[in-house]
Amino acid sequence: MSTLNHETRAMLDDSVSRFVQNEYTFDDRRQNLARHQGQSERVWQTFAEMGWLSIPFTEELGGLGGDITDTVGVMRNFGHALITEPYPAVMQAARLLALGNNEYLKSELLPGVLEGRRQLVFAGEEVASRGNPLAVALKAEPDGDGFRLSGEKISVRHAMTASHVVVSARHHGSYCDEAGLDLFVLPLETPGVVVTDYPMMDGQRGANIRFDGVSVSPDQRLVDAGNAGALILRVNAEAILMAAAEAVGIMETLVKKTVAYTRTRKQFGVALAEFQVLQHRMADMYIETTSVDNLLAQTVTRWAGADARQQATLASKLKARMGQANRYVGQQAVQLHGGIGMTDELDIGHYFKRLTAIDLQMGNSEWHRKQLWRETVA
Amino acid sequence: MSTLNHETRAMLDDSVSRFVQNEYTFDDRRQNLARHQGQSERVWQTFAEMGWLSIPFTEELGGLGGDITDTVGVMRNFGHALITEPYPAVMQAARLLALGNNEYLKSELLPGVLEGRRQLVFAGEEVASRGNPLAVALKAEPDGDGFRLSGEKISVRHAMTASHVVVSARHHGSYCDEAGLDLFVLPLETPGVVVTDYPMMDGQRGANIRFDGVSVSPDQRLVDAGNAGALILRVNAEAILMAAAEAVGIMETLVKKTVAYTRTRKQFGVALAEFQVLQHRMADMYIETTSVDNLLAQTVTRWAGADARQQATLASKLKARMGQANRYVGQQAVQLHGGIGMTDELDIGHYFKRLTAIDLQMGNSEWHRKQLWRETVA
Amino acid sequence: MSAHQAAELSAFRQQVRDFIEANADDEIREAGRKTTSFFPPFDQVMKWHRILHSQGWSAIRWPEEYGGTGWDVPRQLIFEEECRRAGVPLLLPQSISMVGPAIIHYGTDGQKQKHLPGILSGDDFWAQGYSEPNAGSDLASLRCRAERDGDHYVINGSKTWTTYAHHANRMFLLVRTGGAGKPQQGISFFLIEDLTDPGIEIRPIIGLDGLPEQCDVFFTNVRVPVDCCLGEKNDGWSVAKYLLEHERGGGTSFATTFRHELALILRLARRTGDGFGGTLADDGAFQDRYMRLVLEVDTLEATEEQFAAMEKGSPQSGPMSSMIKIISMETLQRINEMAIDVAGSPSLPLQLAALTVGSGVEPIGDEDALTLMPKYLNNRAASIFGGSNEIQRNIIAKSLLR
Amino acid sequence: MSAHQAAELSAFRQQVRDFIEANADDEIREAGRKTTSFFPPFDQVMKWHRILHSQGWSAIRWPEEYGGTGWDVPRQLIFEEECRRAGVPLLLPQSISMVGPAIIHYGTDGQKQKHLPGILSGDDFWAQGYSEPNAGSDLASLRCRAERDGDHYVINGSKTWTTYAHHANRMFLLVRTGGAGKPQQGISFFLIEDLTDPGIEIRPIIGLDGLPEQCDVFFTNVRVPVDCCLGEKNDGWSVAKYLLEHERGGGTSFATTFRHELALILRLARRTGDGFGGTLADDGAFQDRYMRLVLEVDTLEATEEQFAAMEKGSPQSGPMSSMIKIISMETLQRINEMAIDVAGSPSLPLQLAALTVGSGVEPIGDEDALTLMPKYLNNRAASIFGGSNEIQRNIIAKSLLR
Repeated sequence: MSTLNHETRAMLDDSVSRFVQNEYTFDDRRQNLARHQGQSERVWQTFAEMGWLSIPFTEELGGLGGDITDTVGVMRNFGHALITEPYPAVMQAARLLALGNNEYLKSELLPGVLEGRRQLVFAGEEVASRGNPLAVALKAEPDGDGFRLSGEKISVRHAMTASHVVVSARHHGSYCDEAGLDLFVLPLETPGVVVTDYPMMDGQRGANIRFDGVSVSPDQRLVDAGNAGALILRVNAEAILMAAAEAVGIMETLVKKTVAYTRTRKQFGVALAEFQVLQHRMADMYIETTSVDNLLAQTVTRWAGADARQQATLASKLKARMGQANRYVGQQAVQLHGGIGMTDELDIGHYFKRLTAIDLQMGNSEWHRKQLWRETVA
Repeated sequence: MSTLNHETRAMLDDSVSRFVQNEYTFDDRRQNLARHQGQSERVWQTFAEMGWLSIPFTEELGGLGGDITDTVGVMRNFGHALITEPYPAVMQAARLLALGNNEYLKSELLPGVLEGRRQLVFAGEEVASRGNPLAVALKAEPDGDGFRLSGEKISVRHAMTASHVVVSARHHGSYCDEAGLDLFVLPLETPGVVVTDYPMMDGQRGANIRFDGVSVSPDQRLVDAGNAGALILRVNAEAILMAAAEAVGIMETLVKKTVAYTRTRKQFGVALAEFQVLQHRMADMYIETTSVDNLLAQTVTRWAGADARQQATLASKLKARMGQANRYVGQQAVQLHGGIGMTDELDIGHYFKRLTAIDLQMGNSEWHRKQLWRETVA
Repeated sequence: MSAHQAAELSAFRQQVRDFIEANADDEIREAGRKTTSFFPPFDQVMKWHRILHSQGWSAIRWPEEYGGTGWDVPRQLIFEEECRRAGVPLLLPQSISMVGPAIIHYGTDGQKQKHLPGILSGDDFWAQGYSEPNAGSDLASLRCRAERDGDHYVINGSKTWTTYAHHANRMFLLVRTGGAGKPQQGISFFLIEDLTDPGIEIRPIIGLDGLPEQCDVFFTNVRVPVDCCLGEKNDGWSVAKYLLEHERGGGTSFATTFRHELALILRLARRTGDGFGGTLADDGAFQDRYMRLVLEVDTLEATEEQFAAMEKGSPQSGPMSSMIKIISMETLQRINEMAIDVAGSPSLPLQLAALTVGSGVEPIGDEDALTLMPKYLNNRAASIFGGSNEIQRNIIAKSLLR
Repeated sequence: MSAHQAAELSAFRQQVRDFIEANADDEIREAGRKTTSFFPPFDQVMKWHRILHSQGWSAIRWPEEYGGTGWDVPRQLIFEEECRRAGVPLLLPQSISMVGPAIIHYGTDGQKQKHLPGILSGDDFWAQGYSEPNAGSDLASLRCRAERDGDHYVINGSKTWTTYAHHANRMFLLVRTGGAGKPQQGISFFLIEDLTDPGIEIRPIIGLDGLPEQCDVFFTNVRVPVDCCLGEKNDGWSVAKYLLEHERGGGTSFATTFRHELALILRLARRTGDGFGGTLADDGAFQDRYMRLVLEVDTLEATEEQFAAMEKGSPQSGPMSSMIKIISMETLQRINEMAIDVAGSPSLPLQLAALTVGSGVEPIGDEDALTLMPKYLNNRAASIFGGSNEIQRNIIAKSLLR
């Protein structure tokens, strides 16, 4: 639970807001993507200096003592500016480390993360998992004192700039069981770790990571053997919460930009904003955006009192509902901009693409509705 | 296959069109429902005299030699005027008789039907069948030379004005099997036949019919033992085709009336038709209506070459697609009329209710999509 | 929330539950089950109103000084949840949630003394007169007029979509009292004490479900005293706007009510055949559609919570209020539509007798399905009345483009 | 259909199949698979165009006298079905389906002789110049101008959303040649023979998928002979309208194409895990969504059939033509959207190299999923270009309200 007081939180949100308004233009972003794999050293250092990398960690670990709900303001602002730095990816991996019980790895790796000197990423998704963090086929087979990891993870964002990867693996139990999962931390240069790096459709870097019988020792494990399920669920829920905040930020921006564009662009001699059909379309964009925003606010207030399963359910609701909103708002923003919305030059298409990517990772709407049926109704 | 030539068909359609325009006002209909269970003797006699009751029967049986596709023009026009006479119900039962191989029953009952002196109805639907005509739980158990019928049928339209009922029953096989079904014809006053008559939400009369161990003889059977499945499928498909034609007629009328209303009704000092949002709503009503109309036209051309299973698939497509259109056009017609569309006094609500009833009988959209998946994809 | 607070709320919940258990008789519960629109059967809901009043619970959102309960929001919600759980009808909004708060806010001492006791006790029932035959969602074009004549006004004109006017003894309405200026100026908010005046004619309108719920009300030279005007003369628009926002923000939680409709759908689907030998509830398509609606209700609940905490009259509260109208009514319509799809053709019989409270008539088919078709039909009005959803979207767009 | 006709069509189908089998090389088929919008990769589709021309099959809807096949509608459909089945790219529409028929209908003998052979053979490729930076769906507000100067016109202005202009050597465009009157009067339809004129600058526009497909085209004092005008001067609007209706009615059957997209989704869903240990295709929610789209394609097919049989220029054909635009493009978008939902996050890598024909680069993930994201992104334009769907609904409403 967060120990941040109201003032600290407001100050953090305010500092992020000023940063994205004053120090991160759309052109900066473009350069960033073209030249630095989406990561400017300067920007990342700013994140560290402003304390944003320390928010959801206890003071004992060198953090500010907040929890994941305290990153919501950061992520919303990052959505406004379409920040490409690997903030949510690194936070997710670091949270796994921080909430695990491998004290040695914590002391070894976390300080560097909080200070912006080091990045970790989490490899959880697999080709058939579709958003279920427990659907792990990657195997951890006993091998002497340790294990051999075999299998593949996909859509690992920012793997190429990270030093270490946290990977989920099945120790025992059947596919999708909560029991029997392990988390290992290993340097990305470990022999047998094969990284296929690629740009993604939203401009960020992603990778598939194959583990070809990679040897790991029990010291590299984050929690006791086979007991990582609850932690994986919990931090997956946190990642969804962060993604929702980013999506709301993006949608808010799209509504604002679309309203502004339709006021200036004329067709048939009148501003687009004069057409009632487009007015209603924008009203619906507002409704969708505000719907997710309200659900996000409710989720944040309910988060602290919830256990890992309940947080997973809250996150599924958010992800399922926001998928619909993301699609509608993104598509209509492009539609109302017309041809220019289809170009790489204008920012609108980039916001749209980022929303699309958020939709598809960590389970799309349909998957989460099915998950909710299974968890809460069936 | 129809042996009607183009001229005869055009003449028939023309005669129905003139009838509904000149001899069947909305007030007539209201009186009809209030006083005559929705059936005016005079109107039904007109149907007979004009030959409409004879269309889909061979000349040998006293018919005009058409097939069910020749009733599409009739039904569309009946949709325009929201005719409440039991034309589709009686045609469906009579088609079962005509296509069966019980020559005695044909000669005994069909002439009266074609001459308008007698009505038969078909009791097929059951509480759990949801549109699957093969989902028959009503049992035909051997009993001496004959059978005892036990079970219940629902939503039998116009049972109170019919002399006989055709009923589907399971002779053997499991629920939903095509094999093992029988069709029996019996007078409605047969002991053990319990009719619960009620008005329906669309103004027409309906009934649930319970069969409490009703004795029937093999002479009352329409086709050979256990072989009625294909016939039931086929005539069910025909009933859907007729319903689609009626629905298109209703939707055409709703589009026309809504367009007319929005041109005269003013709000904020301008005609409703000036509001672009309402214009697009009407454009979508047109698109939905025309979609079903086009699908209907295509279905009609493909009907003759199709066997019973194929006709069932064609009918399922039509029913599944028209359900969406019915809902949209009906709901928007009410919405665009505003409060007045919610009243019993105006005709709009009655068209809307009839469309709603058509949707729910013989399987709604969802059921038919599921059926199509099972039949054409799975 | 502290453990102490939680225990208090839990005790409160038990108290409410016990009271309902002891006091809501079969007839009242039957009326709850047979409610097919926003308006429960009149006689029974007013009976329940009087019973609640005897406990001091008829006005859960009014301040204590005016005879309300003075409950905080958690207690209001608990009370409503327990009412939904027990299936008792929700009180009619016109008196308690609409004109009552308006009188508390705008009324003179005389008006308060004259009207509030009857509203609280349920001895009076108020009809709402806003819409007119040629002014649906466009209240600014009202034509019902009041002319000053000494100490009186003389009203001529008509109102329509006046819910339960045939049961009402009092009525609040908007009338035109001025001529010039913008169309929405010159409108006053009147309180009519006696609907038996011979100049007033009330004609029920039969709805799609075959029953009268709305009415036309005609005024011919109806004389009312000048002090029947609530708020300033010609400023009735402000009263109406206040009332509208109050109704939406402070009113019943739709989400709580809708969850019960969803539960009913699920119950029905679990025992309804799918036409292939299985049950509907086991079909992934059903499940997906059902979960979509659950998520809409979750969203509505979250939105109601945000709105409750929001300062009214702020730049956000206007569009958010329109948003609540849109999403609540469209969600309700989608729930009602899914309900008839689940019920299927067994929902087609028109069962006016079985729907009448106390008739003793057994429904044809599943009892849970009895109300579904009337609800589907009646609630098509949900996107029309109270400012159509088109108007609400205009309002939101206007605020976005401001 | 008689048995004889059926046998003839069946033989024809075999002939087409054999020809494609024998003549479409790997590169051409690869281009078919790697088509991610309405426009296949340029070099390969033109190669296929020239191969078809060598067989006399490049213009399947043109009359024989102009070098077309003269096929009846069933043969045209069979040809397209076989092309879809074999996965070869569909020919670019600009030359064969757009400017070609316009020249046949409106052209002088000289224009026909000059332009038709190159269109047929594929030696020429024509770009279409309609839209301008400030005139999207609103063609009447065009500002690109041509001034008469002796035997020439001098063109100044710009065009945008000009597909594959960077590959084109010729261009047809709408220019303003008159001033007064209604805005859509005074527009002429020009045929430009040579895009290498130094006054013409072509700048590719990078799209959402990261590739150039559209272009901006700028004209600075470009001199063209006066006989480049197709149809009457100032009556280009009629030519454009004719062409639009021709394109929609006589063009490719969208339904045939869309069925192949649906088949791809199904194939993928049958081997895609659902995250619970099963496959997506076994989920009722997937099945329902899939069948909805199948039904939309069925509806589109039926509508295309009705439209083909309809007299063009009749009161029904106008709105039906707009309806086809709306339902085809919205259905396509819904198919593309379902496709990325089925593919899931494996569709996120941006694979420009793997998408390049002949690159030999292996795709990351399932090969069937390679094109799905670019299609989803690119086809958002389907409801914008060619008269936005909003404009199409305006047209339908106008005809309903006439």
